[in-house]
Amino acid sequence: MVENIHDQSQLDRLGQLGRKLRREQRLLSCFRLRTNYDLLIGAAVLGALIVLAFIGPLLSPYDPLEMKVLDRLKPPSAAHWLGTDEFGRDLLTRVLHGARLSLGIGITVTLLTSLLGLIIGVYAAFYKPLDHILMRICDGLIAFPGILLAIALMATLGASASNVIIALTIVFTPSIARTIRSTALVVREQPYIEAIRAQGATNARIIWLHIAPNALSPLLVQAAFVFAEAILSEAALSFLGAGIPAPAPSWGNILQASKSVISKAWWMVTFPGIALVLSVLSLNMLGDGLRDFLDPRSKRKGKGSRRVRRVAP
Amino acid sequence: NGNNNNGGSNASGSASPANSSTASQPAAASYKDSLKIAVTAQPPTLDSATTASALALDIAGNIFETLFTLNGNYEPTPVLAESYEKSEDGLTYTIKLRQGVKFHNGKELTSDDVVASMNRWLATSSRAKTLLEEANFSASDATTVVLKLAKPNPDVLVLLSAQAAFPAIFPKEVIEAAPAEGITDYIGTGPYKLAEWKQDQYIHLVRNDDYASPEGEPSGFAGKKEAATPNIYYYFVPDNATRVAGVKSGEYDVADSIPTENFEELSADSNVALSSYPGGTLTAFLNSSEGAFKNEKLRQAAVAALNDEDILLASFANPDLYKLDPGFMNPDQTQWASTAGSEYYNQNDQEKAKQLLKDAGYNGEKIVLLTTPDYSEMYAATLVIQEELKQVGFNVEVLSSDFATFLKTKDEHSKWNLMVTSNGYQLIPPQLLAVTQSWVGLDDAQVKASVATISSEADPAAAKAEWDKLQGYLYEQAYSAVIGHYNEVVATSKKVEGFSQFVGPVLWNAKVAK
Amino acid sequence: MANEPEARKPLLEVKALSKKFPVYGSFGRLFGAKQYVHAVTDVSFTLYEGETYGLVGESGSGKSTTGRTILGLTPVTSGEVRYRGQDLAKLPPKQLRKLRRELQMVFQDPYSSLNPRKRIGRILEEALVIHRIDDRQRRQQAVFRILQIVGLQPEHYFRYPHEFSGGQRQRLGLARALILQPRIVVCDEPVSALDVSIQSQILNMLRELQGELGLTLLFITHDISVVRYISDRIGIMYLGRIVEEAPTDALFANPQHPYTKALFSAVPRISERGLKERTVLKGEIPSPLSPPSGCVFHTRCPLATDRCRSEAPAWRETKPQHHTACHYA
Amino acid sequence: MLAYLAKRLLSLVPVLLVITIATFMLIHIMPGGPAAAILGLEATQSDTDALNEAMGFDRPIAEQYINWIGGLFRGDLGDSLFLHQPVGQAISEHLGPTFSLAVVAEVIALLLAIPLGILAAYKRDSALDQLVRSLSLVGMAVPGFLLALFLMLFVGVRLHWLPIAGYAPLADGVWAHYRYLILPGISLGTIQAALIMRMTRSSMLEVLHLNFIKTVRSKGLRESKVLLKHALRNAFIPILTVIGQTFGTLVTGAVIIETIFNIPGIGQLVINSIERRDYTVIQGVVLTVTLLYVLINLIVDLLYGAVDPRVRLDRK
Amino acid sequence: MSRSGQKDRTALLDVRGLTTRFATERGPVTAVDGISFAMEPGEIIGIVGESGCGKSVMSQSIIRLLDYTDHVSYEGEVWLSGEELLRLSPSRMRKVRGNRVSMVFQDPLTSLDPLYPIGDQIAESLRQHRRLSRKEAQARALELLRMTGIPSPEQRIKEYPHQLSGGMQQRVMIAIALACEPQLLIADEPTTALDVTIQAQILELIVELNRRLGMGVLFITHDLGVVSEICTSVKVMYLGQIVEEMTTARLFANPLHPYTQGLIRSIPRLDGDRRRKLHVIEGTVPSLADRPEGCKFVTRCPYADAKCRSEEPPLETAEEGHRLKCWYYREIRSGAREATQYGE
Ligand SMILES: Nc1ncnc2c1ncn2[C@@H]1O[C@H](COP(=O)(O)OP(=O)(O)OP(=O)(O)O)[C@@H](O)[C@H]1O
Ligand SMILES: Nc1ncnc2c1ncn2[C@@H]1O[C@H](COP(=O)(O)OP(=O)(O)OP(=O)(O)O)[C@@H](O)[C@H]1O
Ligand SMILES: [Mg+2]
Ligand SMILES: [Mg+2]
Repeated sequence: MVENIHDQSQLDRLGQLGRKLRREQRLLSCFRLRTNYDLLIGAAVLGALIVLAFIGPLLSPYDPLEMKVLDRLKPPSAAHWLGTDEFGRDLLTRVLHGARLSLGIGITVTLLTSLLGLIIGVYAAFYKPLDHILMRICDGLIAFPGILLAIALMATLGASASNVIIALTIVFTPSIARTIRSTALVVREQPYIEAIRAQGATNARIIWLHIAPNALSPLLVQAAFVFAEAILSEAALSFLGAGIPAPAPSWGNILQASKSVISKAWWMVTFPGIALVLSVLSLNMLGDGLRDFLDPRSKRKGKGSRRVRRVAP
Repeated sequence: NGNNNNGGSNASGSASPANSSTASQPAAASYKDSLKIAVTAQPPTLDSATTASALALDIAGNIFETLFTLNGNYEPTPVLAESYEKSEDGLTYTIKLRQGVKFHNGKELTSDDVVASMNRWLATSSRAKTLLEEANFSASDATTVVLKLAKPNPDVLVLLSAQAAFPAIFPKEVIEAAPAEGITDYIGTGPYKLAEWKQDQYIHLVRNDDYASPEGEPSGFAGKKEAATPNIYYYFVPDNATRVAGVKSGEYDVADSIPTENFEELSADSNVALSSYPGGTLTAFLNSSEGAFKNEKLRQAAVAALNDEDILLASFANPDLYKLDPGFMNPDQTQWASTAGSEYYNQNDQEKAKQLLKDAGYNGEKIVLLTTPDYSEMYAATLVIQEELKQVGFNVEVLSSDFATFLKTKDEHSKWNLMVTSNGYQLIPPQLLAVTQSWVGLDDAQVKASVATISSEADPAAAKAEWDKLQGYLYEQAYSAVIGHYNEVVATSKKVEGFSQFVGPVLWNAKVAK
Repeated sequence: MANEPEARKPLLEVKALSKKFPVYGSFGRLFGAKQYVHAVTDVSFTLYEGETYGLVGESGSGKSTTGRTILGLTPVTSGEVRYRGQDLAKLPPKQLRKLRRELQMVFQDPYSSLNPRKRIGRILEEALVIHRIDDRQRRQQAVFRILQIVGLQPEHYFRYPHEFSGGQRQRLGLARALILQPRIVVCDEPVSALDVSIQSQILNMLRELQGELGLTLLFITHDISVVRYISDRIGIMYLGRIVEEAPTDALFANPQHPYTKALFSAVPRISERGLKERTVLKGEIPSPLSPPSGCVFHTRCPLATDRCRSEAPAWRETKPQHHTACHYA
Repeated sequence: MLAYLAKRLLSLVPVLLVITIATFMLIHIMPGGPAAAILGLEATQSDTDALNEAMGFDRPIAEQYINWIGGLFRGDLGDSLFLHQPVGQAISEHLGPTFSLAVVAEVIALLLAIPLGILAAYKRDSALDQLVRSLSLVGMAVPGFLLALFLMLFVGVRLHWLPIAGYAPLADGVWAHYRYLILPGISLGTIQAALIMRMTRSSMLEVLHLNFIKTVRSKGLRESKVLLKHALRNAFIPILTVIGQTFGTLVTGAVIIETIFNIPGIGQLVINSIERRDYTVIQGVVLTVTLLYVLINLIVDLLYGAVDPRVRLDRK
Repeated sequence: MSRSGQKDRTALLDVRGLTTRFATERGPVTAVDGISFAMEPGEIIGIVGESGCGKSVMSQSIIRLLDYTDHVSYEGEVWLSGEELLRLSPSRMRKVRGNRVSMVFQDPLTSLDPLYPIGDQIAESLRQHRRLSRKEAQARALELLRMTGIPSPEQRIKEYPHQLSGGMQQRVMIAIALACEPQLLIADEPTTALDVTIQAQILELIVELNRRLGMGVLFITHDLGVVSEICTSVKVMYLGQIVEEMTTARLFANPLHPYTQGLIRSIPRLDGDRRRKLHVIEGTVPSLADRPEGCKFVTRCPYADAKCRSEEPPLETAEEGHRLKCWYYREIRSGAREATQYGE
């Protein structure tokens, strides 16, 4: 019986079986996905926004930068669905272009912070001396309120989209790193890490193939929040005049401009405001949904192993 | 805004003239005992000799007084002075002081105080340094001071009355005790005393009960000052929307620097009265010292492309609030108003611009427009200009940064090519930034010669002729181009009486009905 | 099972092994450790080739720590662990990693010792990958083989750990330890998380495999009936020390240390008589932070005297192959 | 206890070192300088240079830093370059409004969040729970400044119920003080409420699954007691953490709201100081704000001890 | 002992056809399936069974602790001294809990509120049910602690759970349970988390208290050894059902159900032959979601046939006080039925 495992047909059969099992697994997660409304709605709204951001401007007959000063601050109409802004530019076109910038900044910041946070967090958790240095720096950065840090950085670096990204990355990375570190510290103490060490694995292998993947699920959830936060912070920075410089449209920029005409041109604050709220809302929902999706407790209803004996005091 | 609002010599520019009603005098009880005015920022200091901040000077004007000041017709009028005599050669002015004036600390004003204050002003104020070189005050007796000039200057009294960095009279001891950064002991002779300066919140002024007012019908900054309301609060409210909402809701009685966006909205508000006064010019400065705009043809192309009407509309929102006029000086000021170079003004000629670009062999070099979002009109104008220059084929980029960085970058001429700023009016052409070399590095022999002629020419007509020539030359060379003239708007609650404005709000005769 | 004493070949010798864990005070690591947890103190024993050595003790007595230090998963404080003459503690990390092939461990909690995100096939294969054994296909075959050996199906290759029952997971833990064909396997409470009816399956299997593969086992448990069933020799641990050691039958026939006696008598015994007479130990196990002076057991020992309080008993052979650390054994 | 405090303060030293050095570098790399900001748009270069020299900004950065640190040890944060007062005084004056605002916002947030969070957890998956969850999602998605603008327009300008901006110290009377803080308090409090509500709900849910809740119920206690006395207190540490964090960010960074409502707080001070390049104030504020943040965390940690005996004193 | 057929008013506890279901994502699962039994005052009844067989759910259903869990439904009746508990209003039910029936749980550390001193936790139910003042309640708590044999109780009473060792924590749990002198104590695996030497102390305490106070004890465990030491009678559970019940003596002398037999034989015994292979019950317990039809033990039973697979055996009385669920126990006892699937 042991022998016939070695023949090729047997291996093929097992290969097929593996495929089948994997398919089942996929179906199962599909099912869990289908009932996860937060995740579905969040992803759908966000997806729609992203699609709009990238194809919307192509369909618009207006240039987001072209000014028709005589048409300034016109309410929504057939020609300008969302009205015009204080330079007579088409608001819809600008909101759509703004989505590119705002979402683009969100995505870039999220990717950068996740990557940096992961590296810092995992290594800090694994190597004690490094931990002290890295965490002191993170503490320092966390203690200094984010928006102020960003403003100071923007004042130093000068206003531009890439500097906004740099500033926000610096602001968000420490807390991500901390989260990753705290999960990684837990993971590091898990018996399966000791088990793999007992097999003779090297540190790099342990860190990247075992600790990092297991520290990833809180990261995914947090990434959605960072995404949302980044969009909000970009808006806040622009609102304070320290964000993306005009004329490039970002939601924050448009809102900042709308502030002085708020009682005259309600559309200038309403539409970008809705876009902003909608995207942040969908991201938060996505984050919540993701957490539920990744939470093993939501799939294993029963109890884990039992009779774990009391640990000595 | 941080611009300085020097008045011209003519008051007819106000859209809604000063309402100086002192006629009805209801019982004192029916007026509030304090007046609240919202201004845009905290002034850096109240020491008028060291700052050009209009805000500082507006506030300081309540506390300090000068020998002369401008009346509603922009004519120098004595305040602490009683009379003066000018010598034949125009080099000596003998000024008699008014009697019985007391400082807030109770000390009587003497010629020593005046000499100390005026000489300090000559030494510290950058205007005085350049326009009244080597002048000197001395006391001839306790109530008389003598001003000696190195060379004759037709505008001496105007300069002494100037609002920018005005020569306030401090007690001598205060000046002697003052640290290098400036006076911090704010003791003057004005109708109000400084009661409290709550940093970043407000300045509280209280009535000076011992005030000895000059006589005469109130006009401009001159005439009788009553200190009608016992307390004045200057609140620092940087956010435009907040100032507007504040005056609408009655939180503030007066709101300064109303954003032009809100003009219509506030005109429609039955609780609010609006008034405006000539604020200054919006001017485009082209950097001729370095970079692409060293090339005169490119500069001319840029100026040819400007549609000033659009720029002004975008910057000031309402046609009532700006005026198209090529003059660098206040168009209401008969002495200097000029339309020379008007063929280069508001050209909006894209064909010409494109042609000039071609002639200049423009190869798509990047043109950088320097601006700061901290001044919305400069910012808006820059964005429109960017768009207009793009239309004719310039490759334009906006370099925008916070004000402090802007100031720094402005002096680095290699980093930018064009900048728009809003500037308060000057009294005489040599004060114009457009002819000042240190401003944007303009280095042109002809300009320098013209300026020298104007400042030493005794004959007003000849000086004017020289100025016409110079203004035309600035346009022709496209060193700078006026975009237009704008008004500053002040909103007051309808309950405010006796409020007037000249080149800034005048509060000492104002009161607020309950 | 136990070979004749003369024929026994020592495979692993533990000599005066001690392990202390520092406990830091309010200033953290800054001013050094405040106190030490004396998890293992002066433990010595020998594993002979092919035998099963049972280590018994109550919670916190240092059984797991002993096992982990022996395998170099946590550095020793003092003492030595000699495997075929080499002192493992002094080996450079790289060589130690190589030696891991021969020294494996089965963990107490089978679920948490399996990476929840990996399929079983990958988990089992990983050991082979680490030691660069065979190519991909052969590794897969090796996994099928080992699955079969521990009584699982090839189908299980593609499953995740959470899709197994407790008993199956314990088999997986065993499979992972055995796939490298080790010589020594440390089993840390491999059945204590299982139900009785499953426990017997694993115990039987373990015994069979040991016979077939010629393994040497260090079997750690707190369950006295289990250890009696599986071991050739038994060491009784109390508060980080081995207080008694003897071949299984000898120990059960004639326990000599008072703690061993109390331990045996405390075990609920299946009988028809109801509550039986027994020595119930009074008091609690002392804290390993400050173990009692003298004999560590004196605080609970019904026979303790002044001597026990002051003088630590020597480790002596009271009968052939029967060692005890008690003044009065 | 004392040892614990000492330890916390000691561990602060490297953090502060990192922060002060970083700020020092940062502000000196910032283009522009205080002199230009003081002198204004039309000042000449030579004026600016002269002022810079007078203020000592022409010397090497390291020297300036050491001077500053030296002052620090004497309890002297230096004088503001722009405000006519010592930095310490400027900060303490600006701290009051911020603190008041933070307290109002936090109280609003707590009154809203804790009861709703508890109910949502208790009635899990009910309509109420759904509502609370949606509210908290929306609360987190609406940026404070939008809410602030809306409140200002609607409640302040349209309805005239409350002043739209400004600040009066407590000395002017309780109502005078708080009427200025209600709208900004709501703008700030909403987001905090959303966060706290979320945390209360999830933390309560977790605790309600714990074993001892069964014990408590098996004693026959009323549900209100089970929830408030036992579950809430056990759920409180993560809630407290969030409260601490949100309060920390309120005290140190209500920048936008302070700007909109013109509250002369720390946030405005920093923004203005950055604009003015008021170096000494920026440094002073950074230091204070960091200390405050740490202090708040310390207080929260001490409160942990009050809530949970297991973390009392210096147990790690 | 009463037959579950008639209601016996003298019985302390009479459970009749108790069924507990949970609604889960994958549909309803039956965790306790038609359990009936009765117990007299002063009795110690043992309930044994493997993990997940429904011991805890059954015991918690009796005092309706699961009311607060999502989507639980009960069927059947639970009579406590003549009062039917499943139909009591929540507030009346609260008067039963901790007062007439109390519980001790498996893991003492997690079963005590970590934030209150143990004295308060003991006093809490006294204040609830006996309306004692703070002082009185504390005094009584002290007495209770002393009764459970905790050394220096005056000092311990102010301590928090984490300051106590596991054995002491379990004593505190017992003190809480005994506070209002209940008629019935349900002990759900009270010694599983403890070391043997400590376990022995706790068992001794429970037996002693049972003798002194005369309360009924429902003792739940998976450890047959423990049962044999303290219980008068025992019920063996498998997949939500009682498959066999009898006196303790018979359990080891004469088990009839194949599951019970397998269980007893698979335990390594201290007095058995350690060189023999252990008996094994093959297979694993099926999950609640796919409980077999017919006899629940069918998937692991060596004697099962088609009948077992399709029809569920009734709880039959084999002898006085010995009932079990098996179609073929007579044949198995007499050796007439051979193992069909698994040999030994
Ligand atoms: N990493 C560690 N740091 C500090 N103390 C530790 C550490 N590991 C174990 N200890 C302590 O060492 C002592 C012995 O622990 P060990 O896990 O070896 O006991 P054990 O006999 O295996 O107990 P159990 O039966 O509960 O598994 C205990 O007091 C434990 O708290
Ligand atoms: N709230 C619930 N929802 C759904 N299923 C549940 C719930 N509570 C318990 N169960 C299921 O009911 C079954 C019986 O559980 P129970 O806790 O009574 O087992 P047990 O016999 O006490 O086991 P153990 O010995 O592990 O304590 C288990 O399969 C469990 O998964
Ligand atoms: Mg262990
Ligand atoms: Mg249970």
